[in-house]
Amino acid sequence: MNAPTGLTEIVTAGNVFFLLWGAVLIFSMHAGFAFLEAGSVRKKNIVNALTKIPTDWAMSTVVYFVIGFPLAYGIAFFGSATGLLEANSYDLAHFFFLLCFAAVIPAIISGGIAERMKFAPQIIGGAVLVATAYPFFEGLVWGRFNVLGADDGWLADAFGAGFHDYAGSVVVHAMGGWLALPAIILLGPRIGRYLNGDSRPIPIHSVPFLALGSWLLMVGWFGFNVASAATLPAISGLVAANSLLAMGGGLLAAMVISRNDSVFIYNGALAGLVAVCAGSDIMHPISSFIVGAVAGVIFVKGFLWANEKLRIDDVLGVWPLHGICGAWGGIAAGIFGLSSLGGLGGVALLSQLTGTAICIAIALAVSTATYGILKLTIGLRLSPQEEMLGSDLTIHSGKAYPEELI
Amino acid sequence: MNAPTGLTEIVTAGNVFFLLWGAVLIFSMHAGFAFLEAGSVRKKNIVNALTKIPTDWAMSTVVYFVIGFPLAYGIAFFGSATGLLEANSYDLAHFFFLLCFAAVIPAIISGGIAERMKFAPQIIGGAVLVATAYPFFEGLVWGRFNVLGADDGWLADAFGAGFHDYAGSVVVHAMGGWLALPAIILLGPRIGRYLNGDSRPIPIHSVPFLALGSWLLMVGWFGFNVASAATLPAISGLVAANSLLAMGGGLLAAMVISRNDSVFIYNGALAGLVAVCAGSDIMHPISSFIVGAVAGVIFVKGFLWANEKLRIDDVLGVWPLHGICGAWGGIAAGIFGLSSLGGLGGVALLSQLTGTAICIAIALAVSTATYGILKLTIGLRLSPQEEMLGSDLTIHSGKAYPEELI
Amino acid sequence: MNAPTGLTEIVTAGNVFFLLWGAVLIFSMHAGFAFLEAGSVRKKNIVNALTKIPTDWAMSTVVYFVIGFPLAYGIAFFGSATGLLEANSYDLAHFFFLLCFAAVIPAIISGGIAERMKFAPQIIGGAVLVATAYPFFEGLVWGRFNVLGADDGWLADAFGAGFHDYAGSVVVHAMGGWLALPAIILLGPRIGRYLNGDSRPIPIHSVPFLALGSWLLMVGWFGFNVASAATLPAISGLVAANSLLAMGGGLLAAMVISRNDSVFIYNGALAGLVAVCAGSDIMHPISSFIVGAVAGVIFVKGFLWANEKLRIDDVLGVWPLHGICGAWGGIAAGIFGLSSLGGLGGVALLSQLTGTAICIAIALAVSTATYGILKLTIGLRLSPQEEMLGSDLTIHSGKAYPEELI
Amino acid sequence: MNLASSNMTLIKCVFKGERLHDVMQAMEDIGVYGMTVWEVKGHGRQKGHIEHYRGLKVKVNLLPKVIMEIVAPNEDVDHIVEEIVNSARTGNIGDGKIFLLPVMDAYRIRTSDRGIEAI
Amino acid sequence: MNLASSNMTLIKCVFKGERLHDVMQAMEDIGVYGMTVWEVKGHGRQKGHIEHYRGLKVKVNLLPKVIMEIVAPNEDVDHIVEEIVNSARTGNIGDGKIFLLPVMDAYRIRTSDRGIEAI
Amino acid sequence: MNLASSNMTLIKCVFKGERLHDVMQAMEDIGVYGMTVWEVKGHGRQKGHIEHYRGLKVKVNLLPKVIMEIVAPNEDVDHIVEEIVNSARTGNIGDGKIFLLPVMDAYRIRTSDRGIEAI
Ligand SMILES: Nc1ncnc2c1ncn2[C@@H]1O[C@H](COP(=O)(O)OP(=O)(O)O)[C@@H](O)[C@H]1O
Ligand SMILES: Nc1ncnc2c1ncn2[C@@H]1O[C@H](COP(=O)(O)OP(=O)(O)O)[C@@H](O)[C@H]1O
Ligand SMILES: Nc1ncnc2c1ncn2[C@@H]1O[C@H](COP(=O)(O)OP(=O)(O)O)[C@@H](O)[C@H]1O
Repeated sequence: MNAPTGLTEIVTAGNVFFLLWGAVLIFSMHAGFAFLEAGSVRKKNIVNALTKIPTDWAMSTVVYFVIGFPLAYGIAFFGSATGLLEANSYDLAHFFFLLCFAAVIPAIISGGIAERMKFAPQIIGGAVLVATAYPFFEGLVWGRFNVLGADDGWLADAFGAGFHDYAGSVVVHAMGGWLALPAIILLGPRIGRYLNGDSRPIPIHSVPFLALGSWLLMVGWFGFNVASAATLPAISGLVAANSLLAMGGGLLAAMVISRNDSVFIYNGALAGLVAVCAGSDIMHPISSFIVGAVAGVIFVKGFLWANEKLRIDDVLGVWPLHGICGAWGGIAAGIFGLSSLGGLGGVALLSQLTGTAICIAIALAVSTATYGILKLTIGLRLSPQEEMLGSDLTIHSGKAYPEELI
Repeated sequence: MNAPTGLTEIVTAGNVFFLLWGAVLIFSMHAGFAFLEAGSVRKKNIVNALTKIPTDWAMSTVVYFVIGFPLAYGIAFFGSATGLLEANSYDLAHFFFLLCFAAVIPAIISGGIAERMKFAPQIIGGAVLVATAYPFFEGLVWGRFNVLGADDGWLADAFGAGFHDYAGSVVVHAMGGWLALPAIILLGPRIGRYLNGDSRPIPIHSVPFLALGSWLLMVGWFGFNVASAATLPAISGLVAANSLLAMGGGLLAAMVISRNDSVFIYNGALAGLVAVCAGSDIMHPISSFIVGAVAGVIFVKGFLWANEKLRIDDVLGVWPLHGICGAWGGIAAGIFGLSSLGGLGGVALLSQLTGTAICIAIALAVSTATYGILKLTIGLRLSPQEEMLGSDLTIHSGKAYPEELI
Repeated sequence: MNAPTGLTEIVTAGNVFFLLWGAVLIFSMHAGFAFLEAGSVRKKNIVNALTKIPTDWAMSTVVYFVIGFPLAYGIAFFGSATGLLEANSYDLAHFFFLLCFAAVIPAIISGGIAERMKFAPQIIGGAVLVATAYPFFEGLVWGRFNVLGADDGWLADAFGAGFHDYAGSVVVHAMGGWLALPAIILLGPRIGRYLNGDSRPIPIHSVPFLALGSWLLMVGWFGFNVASAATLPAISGLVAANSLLAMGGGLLAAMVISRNDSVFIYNGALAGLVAVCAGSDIMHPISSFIVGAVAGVIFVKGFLWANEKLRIDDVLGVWPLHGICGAWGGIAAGIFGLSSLGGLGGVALLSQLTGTAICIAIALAVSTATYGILKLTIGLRLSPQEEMLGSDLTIHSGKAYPEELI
Repeated sequence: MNLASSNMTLIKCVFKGERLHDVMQAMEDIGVYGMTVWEVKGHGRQKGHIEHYRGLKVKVNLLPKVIMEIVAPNEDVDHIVEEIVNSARTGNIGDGKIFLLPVMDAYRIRTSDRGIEAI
Repeated sequence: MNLASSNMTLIKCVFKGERLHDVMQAMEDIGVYGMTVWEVKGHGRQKGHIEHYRGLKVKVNLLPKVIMEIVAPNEDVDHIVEEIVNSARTGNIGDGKIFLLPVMDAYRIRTSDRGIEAI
Repeated sequence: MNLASSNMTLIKCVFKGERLHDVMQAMEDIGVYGMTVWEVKGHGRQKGHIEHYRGLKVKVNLLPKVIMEIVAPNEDVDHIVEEIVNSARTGNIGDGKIFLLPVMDAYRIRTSDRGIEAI
């Protein structure tokens, strides 16, 4: 503490500080996921919503520590604590930061399969994906497998530039959204959602909780995107401004086409943020506004299409929000990142398309296998009686507002 | 990322990090504005409260990017992204930071005109002010117009020291509060607020939401004040301690004179924070406690005077809170900042009075013009039927607690 | 602002920035305490819960500024503001940071004595403890009294290593929990809690508010632990990772032994965090997971034992949570910190046991004296009529949901 | 049991919550103090409306109303009904109804008073 | 007061909230529009359950139900009751009850209509 | 319709929520299981109070109570009323009331049982 500090020491310490600042912000996004879901389900499923998210987080901590992070980056933390101290334990800070991304996977899925899934398959499924599909693709793009993301990887060789995903539109969001889709389909819609051929929307519990969750996500997102620089000297005000403009674009576009629907307004802001992650370091803020606005429209239309036409009962709309808007973000980076469109260049649209397609393929395959096996073995779904009574009483033996007994 | 980092690089990166840390905190204050208002209105206007704030934010992002920031500082962000990279894009980070201040303007107004305004004039009015009155005065004090704030400006020549407003008691809060006043008056009181000569207080929805909003504001305020240093080497623990003491003073004073009224206790803390902004870099912590305590008293008395005697239906009390306490803060900096009173000096009371008066004059003029024209053209107010039904159903076709259908 | 910045300047500024980042996070934990309690009491005591925490905070600000901090560290802030500027006012930033710890004391107590205490003794009691017992023990461990914590202190001489408490498992949490115990006992259980020999649990108001409070605590805790480095160059990713693993361990253990009880799941995470503070800088992450898991079990069992067997009506379980798990954390640092168990060494179990025992002894003595005198003089408890009506109406003349008049 | 002996009536009124303050004032003005009130949802001639959530339409047929129940001696009923009608009326559809039900007996829990004295 | 003159009946039904949509649909199908609804808790043969909070057990004997009140002319009552029974039934314990109470008079607040015309 | 034939009574009681647990216990003790309960606000002799919000005074005249409705055979009514009075009483003003209303018929939705068997 009192040793004279050299330039290297302060840079190293600054890197750790910067990463932990970002990690704490992203951790707070998980509170956002919890409240977004708590507001979007019925009163009888709120406790479950609020419990799933931190439980998934804790499970993710364990499996990403033991399996996921070592798999993606080839760095493990066994042996004595003395061996973990180098550079202010930068690697552990980095682990924390990337765990915050990994744990987004079960949090995304949770919103799609809400109100009807058993607790065990929910927890096990999430943990399996955080140990397998996610870190594998992460390793392909950001990690030790020199395939998709690396400057000298396969895609870079093929199309002139590697797959570019600065803050995870594809690695995190598209992956999460497309992992959720098979789970939602295998689970089937909630009782009463589609009845006698009719679509019967199930009213949500609380707009204020949904708004609180959205705010936590919007605020924390700046940690998500900005700290993706990974080291302090690489920090970029451009990334922050792009996130800002995309959020605004998504919100305003969703507002206009939904005629002031409050839920869409909040979701539109999130859609813009999902889409901007990939290219936030290389696009111009005005391009980001456009990318966000398109995402806002995609979400509104996509949600209605999925839930009304396809009759996929995706409670929070996680597939359109993270899956489709995330894929759009991956592609958009290959368009608006081009220097001809005012971007910084160094991207190839074909690489973006290929990388995004590979992500979707992996997600669909691994998710179908995981939830398929769970369905055949322990089963995915609460019994109809349990579902009617609500997951709060069934799984947690307690209600959201216990005082309301009389 | 791996280039050797020199001292300049780390200072530059540190500046951007510091500003973004502050910006994220202030952004989270906007969630605070949303919940403060959601808790302070009736159930039928909660969705509108929760929607106005992020929508105003998104509109502010656009107009401050295109008009406001260029106007105040002479820096614009058009052209290619390559031109935006200097010093880790410090200018864009600074834009984000100052946008957080600018967007406080419509958030303040929103609380005063709650429960009865149409959506279009609300959005347009806020956007106009963020593009005009706010950045103009901002430019006079902090920006490129060498008039009020500069060391070699008009006021400094006249009275020995420029107008001093470290973190915006006047530039942000007084401006916002006095911009709100004409809007509130032009709009008129809510139906039933003053009936047959009686004052009939309209009970608020939820103290917990109001408290949540207040906490978000109190916490974020430390970003507001501390990061007003603008660069990392200028950071000051004194600013933080002064904010702390003023917040405590405001809270305790409001508690004592309101006899434990919980809403006043929270608002008292905010009043202290509003008042301390201007002089937080030059006052002694004990002076700040006093400044805050006076602000707490001003708010309690001012709120009752405005709402009961003047019969101005200022729902959240934004004029006393931001307008009057902000003006008090500007003046207080000219008193307690004096070195004879333990402060760091470099302020002139006459400059403070003049600067504050100019702010109020600009605010009243531009707001009266803006909302006056809106009133004459598209109209400001919901119809009585719409107001009775509530702005949630009228504007957003949805209620705060949709599940409560039966 | 424009002077060339040297290495020392940037390190100094970085230290202040780092501490203020942590302080703001811990300040936000106080919002967490407020909502944790608001969710855990009945509707008629929510306003009081939400008001006590910020009021205690304001009182703590004053007494810790005037008495506590000078007592523990020998640094006072009287005289002119000019004298406070050294090193970017690091001392004031440090004061803010440590105030955040000190103010945890009344926040802990508040949760134990909820729903039945008068306002004056609540405020006075908390202020007395923040001025006496807390800073005295703080000074023994971290401050100017070279007795328990110092490398050349009494304990270090006796057992080979001083008392090690990196982030306050004992100094803050055990102290708070054991200070609460006599207050709770002197106050007695709430009316109807134990009736005719039966234990009649009193249903809580809202799991969502309880969850919100827990999230705020969990997120802010990373400021608590990480910024305990006190200076930026001493920052440690290991501390963050240990906090993470302990939180996960506490949550999962509590989940398993409580069979998915949502309140225990959240509390288990907090129990893990309480326990990891002391040794978070010297344990291996896997040890931290174990320490956290044990704390999760201790809390679940301890809460039931205290509330059901001992019939201590500790509303939020603050004695088991902070008192017992905090003591466990102090002891655990002396076990898992040993290099033979993969830790960094430099701890002595006997020092840990002794230091923890001294903390408990001081806490019990000072609390019994303080609340004993208050009981004999102004009295601790609301009248039965007031308690039935609720502290919101009795103390604050207002309810949590005022609109619910009909 | 002889129902014809009923000398008290339960006045059950359903009206709009926004009128509650005035109805209570009207009751106070004519010296009626005892009443019990709660929030309900009603369906009648008044049309419901469509709400939108994330673009999904929900038809809302139940509108918020308030029930007020007053038990009164038979001879006061007409006057009370008249005052409620006057103070609850807005003239718009959905103003609500008043129903009269026979009450056979009443007790005051605190004193065990019975019959008319109890109310 | 001549109770025998009552020509209207208050149909008070307690049933499970999940059936509300169908009961309302059934009423619409037979042309019954006026009704008032609210949420209640009920106790009957249906067993309650144990809830846990922080490990403390709470016996919950009151289960959520809905009350629907319909005032109808006596001649329509049988038909309405039949339709409610059909649409509210799940066949499980706890399905609820219907009680019929005499109504002596009714008023429409908006128009001061009285008697059968008022409902 | 012959009202004199009513052999069931609706016991409608308004009392303080804090007594609910004991009243339910008392009912269980005498073998009364069927009941429906909800929260209401009441006005009576018991004085309301003044609340303050941001310094503005609001007179609150409605105090929280609970309604319990029990439909019982006429012969059990006296006993039930007695037990409710005993278990709900605190002796303070605002303890509440019990009203008895005639019930003409009852149905059990699950089984279509009718009359006394239905309750
Ligand atoms: N037959 C009825 N039985 C019970 N409640 C009724 C009946 N008819 C109307 N109501 C109640 O009265 C309210 C107003 O009735 P409505 O027909 O909409 O308007 P109006 O009374 O002006 O004709 C309804 O919302 C409902 O709560
Ligand atoms: N005697 C009664 N008086 C009032 N309400 C009753 C009575 N009996 C039953 N109920 C109501 O009906 C509901 C269902 O009754 P229950 O006995 O559980 O099932 P079922 O009607 O299938 O026999 C109860 O929850 C309660 O609300
Ligand atoms: N005439 C009445 N009609 C309907 N409800 C009544 C009547 N009188 C009293 N109540 C209800 O009983 C409650 C208690 O009555 P109150 O007069 O305050 O006390 P007490 O019953 O001890 O005399 C009231 O709050 C109200 O809910």
